[in-house]
Amino acid sequence: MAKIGVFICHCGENISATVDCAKVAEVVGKYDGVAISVDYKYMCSDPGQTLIKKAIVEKGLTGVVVASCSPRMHEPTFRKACAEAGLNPYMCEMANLREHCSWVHEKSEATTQKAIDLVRTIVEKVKHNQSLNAIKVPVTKTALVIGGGIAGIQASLDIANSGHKVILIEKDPSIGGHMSQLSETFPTLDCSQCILTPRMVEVAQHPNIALYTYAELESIDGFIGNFKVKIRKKAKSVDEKICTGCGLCTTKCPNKKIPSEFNEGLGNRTAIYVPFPQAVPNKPVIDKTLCTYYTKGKCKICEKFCPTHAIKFDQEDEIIEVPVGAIVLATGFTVKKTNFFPEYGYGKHPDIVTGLQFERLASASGPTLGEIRRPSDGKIPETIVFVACAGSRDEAKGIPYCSKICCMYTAKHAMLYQHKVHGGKSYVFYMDIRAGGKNYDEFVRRAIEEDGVNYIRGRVSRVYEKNGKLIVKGADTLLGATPVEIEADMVVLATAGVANEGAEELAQKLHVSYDPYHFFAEAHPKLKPVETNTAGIFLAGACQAPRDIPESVAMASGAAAKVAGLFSQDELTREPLIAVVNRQAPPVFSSCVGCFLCMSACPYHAIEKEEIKNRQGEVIKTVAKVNPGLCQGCGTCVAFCRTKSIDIQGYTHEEVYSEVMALLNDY
Amino acid sequence: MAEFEPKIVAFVCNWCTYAGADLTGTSRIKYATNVRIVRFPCTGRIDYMLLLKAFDEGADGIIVSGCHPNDCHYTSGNFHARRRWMTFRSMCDFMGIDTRRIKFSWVSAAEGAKWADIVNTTVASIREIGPYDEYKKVAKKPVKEENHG
Amino acid sequence: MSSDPHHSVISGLGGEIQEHTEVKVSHCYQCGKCSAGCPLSDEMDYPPSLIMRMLQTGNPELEEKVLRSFSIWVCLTCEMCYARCPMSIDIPKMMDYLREKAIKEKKTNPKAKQIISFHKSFLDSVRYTGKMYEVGFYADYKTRTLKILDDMMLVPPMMKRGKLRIIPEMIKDRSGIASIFRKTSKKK
Amino acid sequence: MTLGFYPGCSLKGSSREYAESVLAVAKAFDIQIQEIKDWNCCGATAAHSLNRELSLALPARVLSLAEKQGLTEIVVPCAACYGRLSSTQYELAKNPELKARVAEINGIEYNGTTTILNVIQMLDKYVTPKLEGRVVKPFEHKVACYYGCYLVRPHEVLNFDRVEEPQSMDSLMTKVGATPIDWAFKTECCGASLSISRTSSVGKLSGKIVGDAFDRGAEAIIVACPMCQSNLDMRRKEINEYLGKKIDIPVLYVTQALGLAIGLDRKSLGLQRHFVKVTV
Amino acid sequence: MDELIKRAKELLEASAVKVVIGYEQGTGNKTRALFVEKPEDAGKLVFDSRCVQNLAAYVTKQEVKSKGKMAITATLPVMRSLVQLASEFQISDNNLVVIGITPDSKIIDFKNLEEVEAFVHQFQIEIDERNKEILEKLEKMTPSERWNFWIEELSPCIKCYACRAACPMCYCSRCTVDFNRPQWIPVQSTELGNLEWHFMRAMHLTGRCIDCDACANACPLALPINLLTKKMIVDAKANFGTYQPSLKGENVLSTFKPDDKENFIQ
Repeated sequence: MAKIGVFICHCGENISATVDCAKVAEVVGKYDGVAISVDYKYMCSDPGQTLIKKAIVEKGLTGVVVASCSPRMHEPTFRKACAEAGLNPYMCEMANLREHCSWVHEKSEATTQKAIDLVRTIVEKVKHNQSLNAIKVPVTKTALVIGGGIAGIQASLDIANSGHKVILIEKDPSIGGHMSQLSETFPTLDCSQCILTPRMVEVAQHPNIALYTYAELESIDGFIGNFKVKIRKKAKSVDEKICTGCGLCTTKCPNKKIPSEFNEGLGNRTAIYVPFPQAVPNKPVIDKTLCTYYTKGKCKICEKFCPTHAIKFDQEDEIIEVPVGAIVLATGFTVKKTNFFPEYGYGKHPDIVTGLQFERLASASGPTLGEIRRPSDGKIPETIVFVACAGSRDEAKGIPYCSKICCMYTAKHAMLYQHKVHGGKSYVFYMDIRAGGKNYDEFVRRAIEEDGVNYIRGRVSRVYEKNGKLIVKGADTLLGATPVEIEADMVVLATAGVANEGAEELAQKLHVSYDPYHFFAEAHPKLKPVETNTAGIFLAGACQAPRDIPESVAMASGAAAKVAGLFSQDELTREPLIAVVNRQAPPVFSSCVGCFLCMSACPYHAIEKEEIKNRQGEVIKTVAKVNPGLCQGCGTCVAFCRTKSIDIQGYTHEEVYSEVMALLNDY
Repeated sequence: MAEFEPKIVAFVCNWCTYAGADLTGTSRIKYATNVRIVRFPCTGRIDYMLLLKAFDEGADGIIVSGCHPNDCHYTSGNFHARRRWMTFRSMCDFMGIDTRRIKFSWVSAAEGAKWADIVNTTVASIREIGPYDEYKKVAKKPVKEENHG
Repeated sequence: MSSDPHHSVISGLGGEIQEHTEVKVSHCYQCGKCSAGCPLSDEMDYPPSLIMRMLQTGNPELEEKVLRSFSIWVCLTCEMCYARCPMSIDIPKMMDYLREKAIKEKKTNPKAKQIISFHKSFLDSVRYTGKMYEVGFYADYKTRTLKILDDMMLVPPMMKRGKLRIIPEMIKDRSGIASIFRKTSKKK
Repeated sequence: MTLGFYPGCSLKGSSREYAESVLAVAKAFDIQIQEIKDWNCCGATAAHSLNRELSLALPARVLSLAEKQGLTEIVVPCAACYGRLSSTQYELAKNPELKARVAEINGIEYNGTTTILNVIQMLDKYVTPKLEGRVVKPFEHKVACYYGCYLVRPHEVLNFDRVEEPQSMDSLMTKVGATPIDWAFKTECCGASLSISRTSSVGKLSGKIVGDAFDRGAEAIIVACPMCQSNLDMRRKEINEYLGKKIDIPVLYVTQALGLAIGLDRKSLGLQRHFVKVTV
Repeated sequence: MDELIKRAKELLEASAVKVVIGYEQGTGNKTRALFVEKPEDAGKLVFDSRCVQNLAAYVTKQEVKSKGKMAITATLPVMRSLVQLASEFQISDNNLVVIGITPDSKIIDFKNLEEVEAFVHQFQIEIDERNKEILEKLEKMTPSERWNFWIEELSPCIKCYACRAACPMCYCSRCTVDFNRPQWIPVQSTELGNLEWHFMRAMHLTGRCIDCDACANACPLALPINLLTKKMIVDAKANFGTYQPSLKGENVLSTFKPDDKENFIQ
């Protein structure tokens, strides 16, 4: 027999001003199953809570109803109090007499009657409540960081420095990402490599970080705190333990004319190569797709010259499986290439380059050692045109969004050009200048005011080559859209930032949702910017949307903080308000018939198939099973189940049913 | 005889509409006392049979409300709910259950005023239509007692 | 939110255009790419993007200017603007609408007289012969524009090269064509 | 199978050599050509400039006639006509009410089932496959293939070749021994319908085109549109005035160049009808 | 028919299956379900226009399943049911062979359920004209008229659950009506109990019913309960597009489109 304690709060006068609390207490006191019903000025105050605790002990209450403010306000408070008095916290419920009654109605009979109804409803619910225990999920305190760009590097370091193990995987032979390709960085113009490379080295040397370059995610399963990931370590054909990174092999490789990815095709590399001098790890890999030995079956010159015999042609991809507790996605982005632009010649003019290519030209470590020379003939361009929004904000090209970083780096490019080429003429075609950010707009103004960059507001309609010049046809929309034609020596397109090739597949692998442009989706646009809708998987940097360096780093630290928070306990405690599929004695086992319609309804892929086997190990029945690690407790599956085999703790069929009954039926 | 006071039951989700109704309170916006709120984790959890039960037990009107599309705390619970409501509603209509008495709405945690408005308009319209005797007659409940005790 | 393609957020002429052509003036964000690529924008009083802007304002005076502009007649409907517009706004279609409206409301730009006469003569020729009978239409155009001498030096060589036929090739179903013209020129 | 043929007005008059060359080539590859009976003018720029309904009704009538004649596929050598007919088919397919209205105006049934080919599509479909061994006099010249507007734009209507720097004509010319140049004005407008009413503009626009072709060493300009041809050819006086120099590279229809390559005689291709003497 | 018998014989002789589900001559001018387990009994099989019972209802029944691998003579509605059942993981190629009978009573062999799916997808599920009219008539009524109509029509129902037994989709081991904590559906055959039972039944069949009318045919009181499911089919088509059982198992209620219509939501 239920023994419910009902505690009516006046909340000072907030409730008692319009609700006759004494009367409520009195009426409710008469309901069967109600062992005690009292009203008090402040239930949430210490004495108030003591009142409840005492009653629990003295009256041996089986359930508690606190009728006061919104449960969204004080449910935790009172449940804690009950727990302290030895009552299962989930046997305590609240009736919302303040927000839903006293504050929204005038003082009247009806208001008090409503209060009584509300309390009665909750009393009936509590009668059907069951004791629940918080779910404990063990946590593997190792994080997987996918992507070794600045975001991945920052996240790895932050997590590692908070004392947890990190596995960082990078698909390329070196970490560093796009930032390592940049010349100077806005708005301070400090050299990108100078600030990045120390971090790269730190990653490599950090005792808590295991770095796997030339490696990719193969598969994943499990859930928050308990992921199992398979990592494919692509064969480098070089034994890292033996290789000293002397680089002799790269000088001897006969295959020297391979366009260098790091230099955006503006320079060459060999088949066995280190992407760039400051690479981490600074050890070569053999590009199997282009190596003469792998393609033609003979060569092996590198092997001949390697002083330490580190070349291993028979090396094969290795797949390792590791348990991790959290995952940070930092796979970054990519930019459209010039061949994306019909009106700019489908990329056939060598002197029309992308912003990233310009970075390489402007970079001291680049193919021109930092001199701005045009790719076609190495001439220094006397006139250069920068085209902003190349592809971005272009619905017709399928990229309606703003790529965010172009305005700033275009200003930087123009500035660098003016600094490096004295007397050079530079034009920037733009539509809007989006320089929101600390010292950003000042930076752009400087380009215009001090460095004499000509900004023209208008979009370039076409670029074509004539007598060694690039004719740029634009219009000046601030001069009544009068046509402007510029004979340039070089054109730089600030091409749109887009999601990586394969971002979609990766997202599907991880059950992370993504937007129409295949950028990964955050769990909440404002309040959960680094979380994904899959618990335990976080986002950092430009894989979520185009981001500049400061933002990527901030996001990375944010994600790292989330991971550290997650790793701060040995066990994840989660509210037990989740769905469960009933189990019964054989031969039924469960009323679930295994139609699995619930599976497609679950937003969290939390419903699994469980095969019930007999002693011979034959499957007798396949029924649904809810993975407590994944279930978030929305209950969509519950409303679906025809056999009512799934129920959700805290909102069970019986609980809500009896609420509705009580609501409409006075005693 | 006193003016007919409709009994309205509201089935709402915890994250948007329940919070929205809280906001109505904190902003001290007044509305009719006729409504009684039942709280669910998500509109996705709301079982349509419960709505029928509410009528069984003598409700004159029902409000069902949750997060706006794309705002669902559980990303897609309300999308599933929406389809279920659509089907449920036309089933009701086809069997002659008075769909004017069931109000579906989206009320976000920020729409305190909207909640008050929904309640008031619903109460007003139900007053207009009168008590749901048609259903009550049928539901004269030998059934009811069993469900208690 | 209305999914109706005709629903317009812009009042006045812009809205009217959207209603009749589904061309959404409001979608233009003034990048000027159309004006930049237009082969004749330098001969226009208002380049295409400026026309769009004027329509966006919903300001009657500016709308009047648009209707009376020379631009809408210089436009060659070469479709270059449309092909390159980042918002896929069908400017040529809009131009057609503006031209038709300008004629209806007798607001055609004086400078456009020849262009319009050309079109009219052309259609008359089609109206009466079912085809564009160059000689006839040419004579007609010249009498309309009093530009008797222009291009006259072209005639003999064209004759010589058999590029002009003296007797028009008549369509058989003349009444059919006539009725098409009648029905389509009815004021709706 | 017989291929429907819609010459359009120009091909009956000022550009009859285009018609002649098209038919000559068709004959050479024994393609059965049948002219649409009692066809009418497509209305061209004039119609859609002044009267939308008319600009749909006229082409629709042509297509209806083709259907009535049982022609499932028609070739429309005039790029302008090709554009008008295609646009009409596209518009009416999109908009049933309009389709009904037009049928009512024309008083003939219209289904819009006809396949409309421009001259290049026709050649690609029926000639190039049989070209093997037919090229007796390779057209060994540097040519500038000029597409103009209506052959490629608007893309979602025609969905032929690519909008910028199209390739189809170039590859066709390569097949007959020519060397297409890479140049900048493939799809710039020649001035089209302003030819007579605003000759000055045409001189300028066509001037830029002929100029660029010449500067890049083209020995001939290849076109697939009577308007382009007459503007670049008949307007050469204005063009040269605009450029301030005398340029005399001829302007050939793609069918004429192809005709020469397979050894058809110049007269049958109407080369004598050009203003700028065809020296190639 | 001979071909059907031949096929059944072969399957049993080769003991490719343990039982063949088909029809046999019943009492009066009726046919009834037959379960052939011995090749020599295959001769009893009949098939003609009278065979309307939806045999798919048997393939989920424990007593039939327990016999071992089944073969079933499947008309179009049966095939549709099978596809739906497969999509709900109730049957699979491992425990079922389908002997198809086309609408023009030709026998076709199916290698697997994919083929069955492909076959049934050639035919749209269309409500027949007669019932269309009835539905329209009902929709024209006022809500109270409809209310009275159904209270009236359903009042004779004695909750014998023949409709449930006949429906291939009602294979649940525990039906909601048999669930009593809480008692969702009043057990007695009161007006309310009947209303709610048939309401829920139709809801549970939304997106799953393939319009075979087995329920109505089975009803001893000939109640027009199939109108409810037909209405659901009409709506599902109108609101969610194509209506076909599919192995992908995307039930209209377990899936959604972000842009589903919501004109009824304030």
